[in-house]
Amino acid sequence: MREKIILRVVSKAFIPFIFLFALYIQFHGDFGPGGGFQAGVVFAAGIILYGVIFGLDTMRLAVPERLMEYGIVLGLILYGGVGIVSLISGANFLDYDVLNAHDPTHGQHLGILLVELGVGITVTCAMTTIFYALAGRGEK
Amino acid sequence: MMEQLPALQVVLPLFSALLCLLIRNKTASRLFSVAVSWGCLAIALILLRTVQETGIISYHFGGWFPPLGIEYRIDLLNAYVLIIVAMISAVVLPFGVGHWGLSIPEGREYLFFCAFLLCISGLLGITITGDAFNVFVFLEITSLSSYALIAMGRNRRALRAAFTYLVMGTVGGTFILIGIGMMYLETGTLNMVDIANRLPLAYGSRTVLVAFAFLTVGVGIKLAVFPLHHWLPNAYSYAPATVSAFLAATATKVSYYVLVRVIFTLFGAAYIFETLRFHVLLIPLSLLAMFIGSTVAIYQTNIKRLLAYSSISQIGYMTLGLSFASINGLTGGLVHLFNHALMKGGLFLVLASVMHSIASNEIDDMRGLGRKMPFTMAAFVLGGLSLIGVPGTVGFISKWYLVVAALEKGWYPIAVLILLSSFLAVIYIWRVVEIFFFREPAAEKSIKEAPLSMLIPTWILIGGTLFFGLQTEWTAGVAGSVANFLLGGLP
Amino acid sequence: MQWLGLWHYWAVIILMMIGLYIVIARDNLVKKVMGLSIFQVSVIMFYVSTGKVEGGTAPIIPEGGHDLVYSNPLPHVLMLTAIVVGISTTALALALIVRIQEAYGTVEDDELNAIDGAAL
Amino acid sequence: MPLPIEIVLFIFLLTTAVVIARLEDLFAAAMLTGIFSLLSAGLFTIMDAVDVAFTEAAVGAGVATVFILCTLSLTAKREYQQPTRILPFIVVGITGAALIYGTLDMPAYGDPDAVPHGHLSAKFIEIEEKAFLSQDKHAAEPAQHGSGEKAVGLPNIVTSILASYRGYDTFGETAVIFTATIGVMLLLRTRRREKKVSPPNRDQMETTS
Repeated sequence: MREKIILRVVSKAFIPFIFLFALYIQFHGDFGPGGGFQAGVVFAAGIILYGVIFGLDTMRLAVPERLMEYGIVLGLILYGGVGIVSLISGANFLDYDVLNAHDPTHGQHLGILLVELGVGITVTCAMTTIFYALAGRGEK
Repeated sequence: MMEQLPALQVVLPLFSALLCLLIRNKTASRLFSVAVSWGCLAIALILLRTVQETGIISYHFGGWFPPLGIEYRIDLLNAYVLIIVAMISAVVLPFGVGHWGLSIPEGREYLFFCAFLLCISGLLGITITGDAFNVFVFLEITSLSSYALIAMGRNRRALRAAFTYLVMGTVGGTFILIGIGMMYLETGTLNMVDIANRLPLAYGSRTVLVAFAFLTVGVGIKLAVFPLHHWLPNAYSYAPATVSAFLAATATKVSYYVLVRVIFTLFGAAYIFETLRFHVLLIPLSLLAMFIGSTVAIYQTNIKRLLAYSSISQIGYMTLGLSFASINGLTGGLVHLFNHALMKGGLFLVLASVMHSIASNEIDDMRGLGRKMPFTMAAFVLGGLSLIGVPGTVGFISKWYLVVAALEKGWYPIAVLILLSSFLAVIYIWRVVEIFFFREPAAEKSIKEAPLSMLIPTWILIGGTLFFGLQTEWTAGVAGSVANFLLGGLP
Repeated sequence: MQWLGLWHYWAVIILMMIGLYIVIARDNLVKKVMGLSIFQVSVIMFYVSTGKVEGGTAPIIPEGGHDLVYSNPLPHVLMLTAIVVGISTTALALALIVRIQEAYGTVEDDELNAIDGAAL
Repeated sequence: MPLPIEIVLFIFLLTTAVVIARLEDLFAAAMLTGIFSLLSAGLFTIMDAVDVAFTEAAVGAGVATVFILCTLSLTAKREYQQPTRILPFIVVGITGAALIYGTLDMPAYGDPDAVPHGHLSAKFIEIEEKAFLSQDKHAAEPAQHGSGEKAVGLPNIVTSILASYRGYDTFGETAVIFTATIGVMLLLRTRRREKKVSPPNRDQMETTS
């Protein structure tokens, strides 16, 4: 794949837009179709495309494997953390009402934003890790 | 904090699995997971006490009232199964602390414990939830982690066993999903209590019938009910010994719980047994499982495989108890849930110790082992006696209830068959006990008794089979009141 | 005549069964995984098709949109979860296949059986 | 009357599935599973499930296909031809017949009076519509929401249910991905890293695993 110059140039131009699109899905999911999971997959697809075109070693420089592993945990901790915060505030697990003392609806919106972000981070990192594991097996 | 315990029961091991990944140190991650499993057991015990004292606990996630939101609903039945899962994990996880035996892949210990904790939280999650779709989600957590754990066996066949289980398990899970979908179509809800309330309106519907069929087949695959047991022998024989011990003692039990839940809570015993006459199908299958499982077990040369086939026959006893649809029958089935968890857990732990000492589970390699490892092998004998159902062991209690239930219904041939199948158990247990104790050891190998960190967990479970064989108040007592509670609708 | 309204489900069921057939009948493990994902996608289709309301729109409320008919959002939510479960299962299955290939040198079920000595 | 586009999509889907079943070239079959996902995403859009369509397109046609291709590059490119067996047909036939039997009492496709649209979903839509539209009017004064009824108040009802009403399911779903990743790492991960650490370690690994 190294010699395919057209692929490399085109994808180099494309990948930033994929990431931008992923961010749009991530944060626009409240208003239109989309959300953390979709954003995570699209983001991961961008990273994987980069890896396919430029090789795993270059990809490892850009997104270290270890970082991705921690990312999986980080996303879930963010999600669960929102739940724990609501527990501590005296409500049930994942009750977002208490996140905003004045307006429960704002609390809901904040909770959903954080939770979707957690899902997005976990999915991106999980998909990338799986790709590393599968593709890394082929390296001799 | 007390009222948050239902959520913590599942979230605690799940969160701990995350932390395990961050710890990365093998000893620390193991000690940490042991502590977590004990914490889970403590929570489960408190929950059981609370249920006994104050009745059903209902916990609303996100503060949304059911059926809008997801509900955790703990009655006596779940509380009882929670105890089984939490107890077994609390005993199996510390097994062999300090000895990095053959059952845990080197360099991946922290991932192994991470998967183990996920499996525990999945099993607890299936058991505790009161939402049909939530069952499916946690079922997949359990399934995926157990596929990975089984594949960690040292024999390359473990990989194939895991793959077969994965394919069958996924088909089973998807069948359950279809069943839930059809129930949703007829009732418009996912909350179990709500489904149970609204389902009678749709009893005549063919969709409900098919929903039940798909749920039963899906759960049946996970439970390894007789014609759907194909995955189980390989999975249990080639998985790492501690994983076999854990899964044999918990995974099938939780599937059995789901079956009981589906039949008695969702659809109602009257519909299943009086309208559909489900027992006409289930009783022959249970009997076949009892006999074929035991008969095949007699011919095995690998002892883990022998126990795996014995599990299939024991599952037959449990489903038989269920299909009587009477207080005694259901009590027998439910009490056998606990008892079988104790004895199979204990027996597989014995095999884990043996694996640690002689690195083999072939019966031929175990000649004369009873003299080298007296304490370990004595545990095996006691577990075996319990499997047979000798008075004084827990196995006797379960069979007693089953026989009584059969006599009550006037089904004498079934009572006779239950006793006959115990004789088959005598044959396969005696065959290996004879080899362990009355054959000359094969070679001059220096085999030592298993270390204390293995003996103590083994003997906790095996001691349990004796203790609960005499003191039946806690197990049969609780199982009896569960059966009463479930059959409340039936005369 | 009322059965005419059910043909969507039947088409989906046929798809489902093709997936299930691939899982059971094909020997190649990768092919089995493909069958599994066809099976799962068809089940997702089944759920989604039950959520459709004639004359309804996607369950997104437009600004100031009163008295609109929406399709049933609940099956959509459930199926988002099911898709995630599907990709997770696929990933794990593929990892197992890679290991089987390394351990046995093949991923055809009948050859694997022959290597394992026709053990059950 | 069903829209013709649905019939066309179903015909495409059926053709793709049959071809996948028959193809011996696994690379082509992998690409076709991607196409199958893409077509089903189209069908989901027609059925108003835009979120599901989006996800299916991103997952099935994107990531899953890449994973399958990765695996194929490590295993065989073609599968062996094999004789047709009868047993699978029987199993599939019985299962399919049971399912079709079950559909006979199902509400017709798109029936607005079907049971599931009435109970829970109607409640979700009612609460959310009220919350969102009232919020729209009184955007300046958020305190308006003290009416007592708990609601999320986002335009996308699917997001509201997914992340809040059934937020715990989504937590579980994220845990499923986590579990799968742990499983994949357990199966495939360590060897390369250990090789890197130190050469003597490597021999040890190969003898023990």
